[in-house]
Amino acid sequence: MAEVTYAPTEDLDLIRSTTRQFLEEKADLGVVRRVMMTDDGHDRGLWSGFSEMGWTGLLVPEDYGGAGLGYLELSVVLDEMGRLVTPGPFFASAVVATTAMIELGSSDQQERWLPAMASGEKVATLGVFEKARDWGLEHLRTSAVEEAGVWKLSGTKRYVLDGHVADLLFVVAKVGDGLGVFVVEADSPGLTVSQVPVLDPTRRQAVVELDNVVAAARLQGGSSGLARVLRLGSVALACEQVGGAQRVLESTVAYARTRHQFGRPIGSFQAVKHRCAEMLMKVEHAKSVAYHAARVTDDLDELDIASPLAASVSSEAYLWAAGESIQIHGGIGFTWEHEAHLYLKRAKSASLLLGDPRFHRSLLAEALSL
Amino acid sequence: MAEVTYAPTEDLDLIRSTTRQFLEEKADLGVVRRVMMTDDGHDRGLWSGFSEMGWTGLLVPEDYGGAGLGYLELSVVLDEMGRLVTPGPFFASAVVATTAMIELGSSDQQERWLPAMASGEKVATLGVFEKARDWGLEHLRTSAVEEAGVWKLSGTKRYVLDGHVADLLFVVAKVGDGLGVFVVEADSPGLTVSQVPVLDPTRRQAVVELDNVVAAARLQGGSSGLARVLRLGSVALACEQVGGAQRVLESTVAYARTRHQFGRPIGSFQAVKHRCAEMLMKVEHAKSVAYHAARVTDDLDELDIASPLAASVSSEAYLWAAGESIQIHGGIGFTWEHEAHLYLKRAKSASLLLGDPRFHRSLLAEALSL
Amino acid sequence: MTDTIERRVDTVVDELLATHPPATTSDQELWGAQYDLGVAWVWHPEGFGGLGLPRKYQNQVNRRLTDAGASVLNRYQNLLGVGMGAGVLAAHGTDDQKRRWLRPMFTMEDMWCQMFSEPGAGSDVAGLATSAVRDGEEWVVNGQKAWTTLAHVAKWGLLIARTDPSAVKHEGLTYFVIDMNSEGVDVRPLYQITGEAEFNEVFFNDARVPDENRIDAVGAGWRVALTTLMNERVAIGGNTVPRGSGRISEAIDIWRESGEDDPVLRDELVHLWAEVEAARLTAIRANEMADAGIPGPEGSTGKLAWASHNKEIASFILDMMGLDGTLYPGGYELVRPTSFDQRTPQASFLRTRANSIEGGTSEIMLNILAERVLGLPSEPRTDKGLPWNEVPRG
Amino acid sequence: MTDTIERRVDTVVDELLATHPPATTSDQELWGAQYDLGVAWVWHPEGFGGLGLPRKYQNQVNRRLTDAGASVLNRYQNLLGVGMGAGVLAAHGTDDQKRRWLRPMFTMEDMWCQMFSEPGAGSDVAGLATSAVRDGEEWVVNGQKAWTTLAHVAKWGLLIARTDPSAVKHEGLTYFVIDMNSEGVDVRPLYQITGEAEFNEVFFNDARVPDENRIDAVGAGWRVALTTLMNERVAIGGNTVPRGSGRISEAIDIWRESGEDDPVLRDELVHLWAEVEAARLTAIRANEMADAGIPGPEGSTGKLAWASHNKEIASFILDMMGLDGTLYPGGYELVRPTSFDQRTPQASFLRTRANSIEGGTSEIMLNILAERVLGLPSEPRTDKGLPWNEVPRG
Repeated sequence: MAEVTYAPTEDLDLIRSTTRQFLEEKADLGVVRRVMMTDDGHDRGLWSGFSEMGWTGLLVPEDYGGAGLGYLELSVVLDEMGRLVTPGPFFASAVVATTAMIELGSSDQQERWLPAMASGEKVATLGVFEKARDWGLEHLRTSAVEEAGVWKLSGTKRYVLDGHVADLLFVVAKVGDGLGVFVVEADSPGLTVSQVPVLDPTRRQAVVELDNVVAAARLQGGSSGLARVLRLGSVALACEQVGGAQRVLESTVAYARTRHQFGRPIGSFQAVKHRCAEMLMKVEHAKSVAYHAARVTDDLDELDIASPLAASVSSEAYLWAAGESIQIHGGIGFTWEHEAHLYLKRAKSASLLLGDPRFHRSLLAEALSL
Repeated sequence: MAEVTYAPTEDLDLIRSTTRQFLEEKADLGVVRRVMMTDDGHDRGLWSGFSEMGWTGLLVPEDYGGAGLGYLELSVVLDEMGRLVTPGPFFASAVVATTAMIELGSSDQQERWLPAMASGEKVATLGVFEKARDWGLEHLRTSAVEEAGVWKLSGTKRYVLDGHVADLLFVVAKVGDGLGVFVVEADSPGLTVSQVPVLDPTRRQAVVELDNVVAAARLQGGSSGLARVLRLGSVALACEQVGGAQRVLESTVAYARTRHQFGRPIGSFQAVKHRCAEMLMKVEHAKSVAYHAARVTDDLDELDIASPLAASVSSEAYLWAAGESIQIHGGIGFTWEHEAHLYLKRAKSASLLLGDPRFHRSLLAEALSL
Repeated sequence: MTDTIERRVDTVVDELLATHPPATTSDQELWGAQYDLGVAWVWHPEGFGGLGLPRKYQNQVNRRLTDAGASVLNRYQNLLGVGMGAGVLAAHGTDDQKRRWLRPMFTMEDMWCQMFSEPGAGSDVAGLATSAVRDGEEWVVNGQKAWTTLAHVAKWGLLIARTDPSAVKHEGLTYFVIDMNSEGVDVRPLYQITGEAEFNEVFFNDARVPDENRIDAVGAGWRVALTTLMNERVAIGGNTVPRGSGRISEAIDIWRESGEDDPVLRDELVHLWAEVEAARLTAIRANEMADAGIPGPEGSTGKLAWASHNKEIASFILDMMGLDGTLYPGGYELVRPTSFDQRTPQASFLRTRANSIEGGTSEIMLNILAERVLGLPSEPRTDKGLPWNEVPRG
Repeated sequence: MTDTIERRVDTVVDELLATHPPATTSDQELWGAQYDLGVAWVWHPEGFGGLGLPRKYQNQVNRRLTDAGASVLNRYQNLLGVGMGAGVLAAHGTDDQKRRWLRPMFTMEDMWCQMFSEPGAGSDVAGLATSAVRDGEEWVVNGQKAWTTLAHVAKWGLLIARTDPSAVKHEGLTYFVIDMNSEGVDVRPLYQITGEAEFNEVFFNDARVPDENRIDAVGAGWRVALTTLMNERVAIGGNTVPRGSGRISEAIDIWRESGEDDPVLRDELVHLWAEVEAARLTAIRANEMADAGIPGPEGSTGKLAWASHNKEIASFILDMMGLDGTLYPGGYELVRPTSFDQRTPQASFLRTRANSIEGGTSEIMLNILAERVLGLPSEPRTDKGLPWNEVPRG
């Protein structure tokens, strides 16, 4: 494993400060609540703001109109977005789908689709899961058959992040015994996309039904390439989770400092004080694994360890912190008006989206050959 | 399931008070420490005291010189013995081996051996386990072959409770595909019994090697009968565990009330106070499952649930309590002089003797067909 | 002795059922007659819905009525009245007050609510800032209450208000019954993290309560309130249920439906089942001990265990559901729910977060266990003896 | 700049190795020369074993000496002297004291021990009751210390004693260096739950210390002691180790040897591995941040995590070992152990229980994290400003 450094560079600090400033101005929790209650949970104004900031193209090579940056820089943006439970298809499109195209797309395919994705003009998403606990993709049924040089897809993809606002769907389908990833345009005949209500209303999902849909292209690489895309997605999600966890810690500590009971700030009671300290420790641990993973994405072997490590540790830390935050806030933390539930919903949902902690630990066991 | 009542009867209260009085007079922790440091960990004087109290024959039918009582009464005696980590072969002989003979022995066999066991004249033990995590007895190798009407045993039994002081060994051996339980006299040719040092010096173990040893008899029943004996043994152990856990709770709370730090009793700090309250809750839960199990031993189906339930819950509660007790006591609780370690060693050892909590939960899952 | 009482109760119930056959009698009519015959709350004095009998005989009454097809829903649908308010009135009310309120409460002509908590839903009585100022034969109420169920349908509200800010915090409180329809009482839904408004906020803006609606003495409010609080906590957790019922049964159903056989999930599921069963047996044992006159710690352990088990199981259920756990069937709507029986597992995951806060936070429950049961010393109290208006709050 | 220093250090080490070839020089001789040349503690002033250079250059020295086959064991075998005592003397000692004690300390002619804790090993300084009463040019010491390592072999002991019982608890303390062989100093083994006596109890019965052995001013003892305490806590947990080393590696070895493939155990093992790795990466990250001048909470989280992980893993290892976990190879013997490297898993299970007590209990560490890092308010202090002899103790 190559030498890794964790101390933030000036560049990263700059990305963080500009990201935080933009989000606090344009996407504070008031905005989040508004977008959260809209039909499709996608605010085009905000989205074009992301594009102007260069985030939609952050990972995209400069040749295709992107910033040509990597997961290290991305991790900082996601950290800040997690902090404010930023709504919309950023994770689905600018992270997962973009990563898929970069990892699996031919140069022609990248040239054809990446520019529009980088500019934010087209929203893309990856349609991969079908069964509720089949994160290992062992029971996929959606299949692709080649007829006269064109691939036709049939099946049903569930849990497709922001599929209802996607212009491009990258659909995983069985090809014989293997898997393939296919590009499907949202307006293709035979394609039915229906949004489904979700626990975390800041990150929507759709069910995608394909009835003999003609794919615009097949990306390269099968299961292993796809696995790498999912590993990278998990790293990105972990970075987002630690941002949320850090915010939960800060708001909880702030409340514990000021809220009085029995004539004392509740933070002076060890029941609260020690839980805040444990929260700090868990959040620090989560940051460490997430930041580490974001720094080793080019090291295939290390990524196989770092990704599930980050995913399992960050998921548990965030969910625990979000839950304890409500407990420490008491009744007020249980109200719709308070911000606490936004983080609880994000934390629980994120802990399941790409695999629950047990699944990630099973990947880790494999990587460590335990 | 038959109606069960938990409120102690006058009889049970009487058994408890006489047991506690006897043990506090004849086997307080000073005595326990002395016996604990002897070579064989078995104090004959104490043993004959148990016999005079009628405990060695508590489970034995009156026809065979016993008290003819059941697990309900036994549970109270074990509760009190657990409270003072009573050393010696009581559990091995008067509980497990006696239960085996009562459950599996023919009337002739019972008539032949139970009286001496009831009087305490003969110490017996069950030799069942061989591999470290084979609580399910799936990999036993010790075998029995019948030659001219006599059974001969060969193999090695490990983790045999108090085997080094036993006059009678009830040895579990393979008979073809099944299992049989055989009575072996300690002085049989070809038998080698060697004590091995153990984590809990108040309950010793021996390795028993059998080289073509002639068995004095074969008890009835195979795997299923043996399984029932082990279920009952687990119930008994759970009752002993809750006695220890209750004592740990009491000594910890007493210390937290009197020990001062920062000008206050440490029990006034929520870090300590809340842990004591959790200890109370866990101990109460452990009592409930253990007392319940001791009351349903005649209900075969319910026992299959109640026994592993009691074993898993009591084991975890006792071990947790014993550990936290040392933490709350601080440095003094880490010294040899303090009683805390006696309970930690008993708790950890007991949580493994007849199956760890995971094993018992797997039995529970079967019983609940989960 | 017992038998004579049982027979007496049976006779009364026989009469009730004979004169008001459930099949042909409206619930309200039947409940009225039940009250008049003294089998509404058998332990109340005669004339106030009771016969002055031991409390336990009420179970006999309810069992017989249920068997006869009569409704006992008033005990649940008007819980804060029939379940709690009645207790307060019986213990602290004047005969006039009992005469005025108990019967229509029992017949559900009048719904009741309880207004105790205030925003921030504190564990500390010092949090109670709603004031009542005497004005001749009336009291003028100002302030805000929170977490009040049924306030939007209630005719009467049990209200605790601060009548003497200069007294120490427990002593300056007085207990009232307020007409929820009176001027200056504004009930608004309080939306919770599920989007439902199970509770209300109630705002008092110069609302007036006649002094005759005061329960017990001025300044006796805390003592009166304890009567309800205690009933509330015992109500949660303490009651005994059949094995494997409640939330753990949902978990087991979902496990079986899913056809899962992951050993790690199984071990966690069985672990939860075992803990729930241990708590259940503890409740049964404690009730028995209580009947045998041996008081135990169960009251508090039950609520504690119930809260943490509910939270753990609800979260574990979503894990078992995997990606289905990230869905939210029905979506979020800011509404006053009509029923809570059919919550989805996802909604339950959210709702259960409050279990360790409502009816006494788990932290308070641990304090109670440690101090009252184990006799551990209490925290040093910085606010002891301070006049309420000098206690730091916020 | 840095380079010049590095070169200067190299030149000195070259000279040391040239004049005292490790192959043919006794450790003690070499250490003496190392001290005289100022590369014992490079950050000490010249003449006191140092060259007045930044601390980090010591690593360069040690690396080069190790490479050349010279021993640096004095840093470990005389840890409480070379590691802690030297720091105290450097920061608070007089030149005479440094001259007198530093060299023989470094050469291991004199072993050192530290006597801070007292029976009950409290977290509260008020627990320190050992007294020192002035008598002319001497101090008369009475009392008892506990948990002192190496006291039975030490020539000198760092001692904190109470010289003014009427001062508030932190202020009445004074720091001394006491000759462990002097009259009235009695060292006895303190047996722990493994039967080993890793530590000692030290009894003082009118033991006398010349005033010239006093470190810093009368009443400055607490400030001086902090110097050692801080070094101690940073020493534990904070240091960075290779992935999968330490106790978790034992667990993994045992898992592999056992050939176990139980999925439940595997998930728990991986869970522990992940938590340990997260703590390890946190330590690395924190050190980097510290180097980059960004202070972090790691100091305390490291010790906390280290303690709880050690305990969990040690207990889990016995579970993996099943019935072998109930054995205790070697048995219990009340002895002074010679080495701790080869503890059995069962002995480690017992020994690790102290990890969350020694060097600052986990409760204290949580307080520190919450108050110093998160800025949460401290507990109300009932003993604040009280003269020590009026603080409730016991």
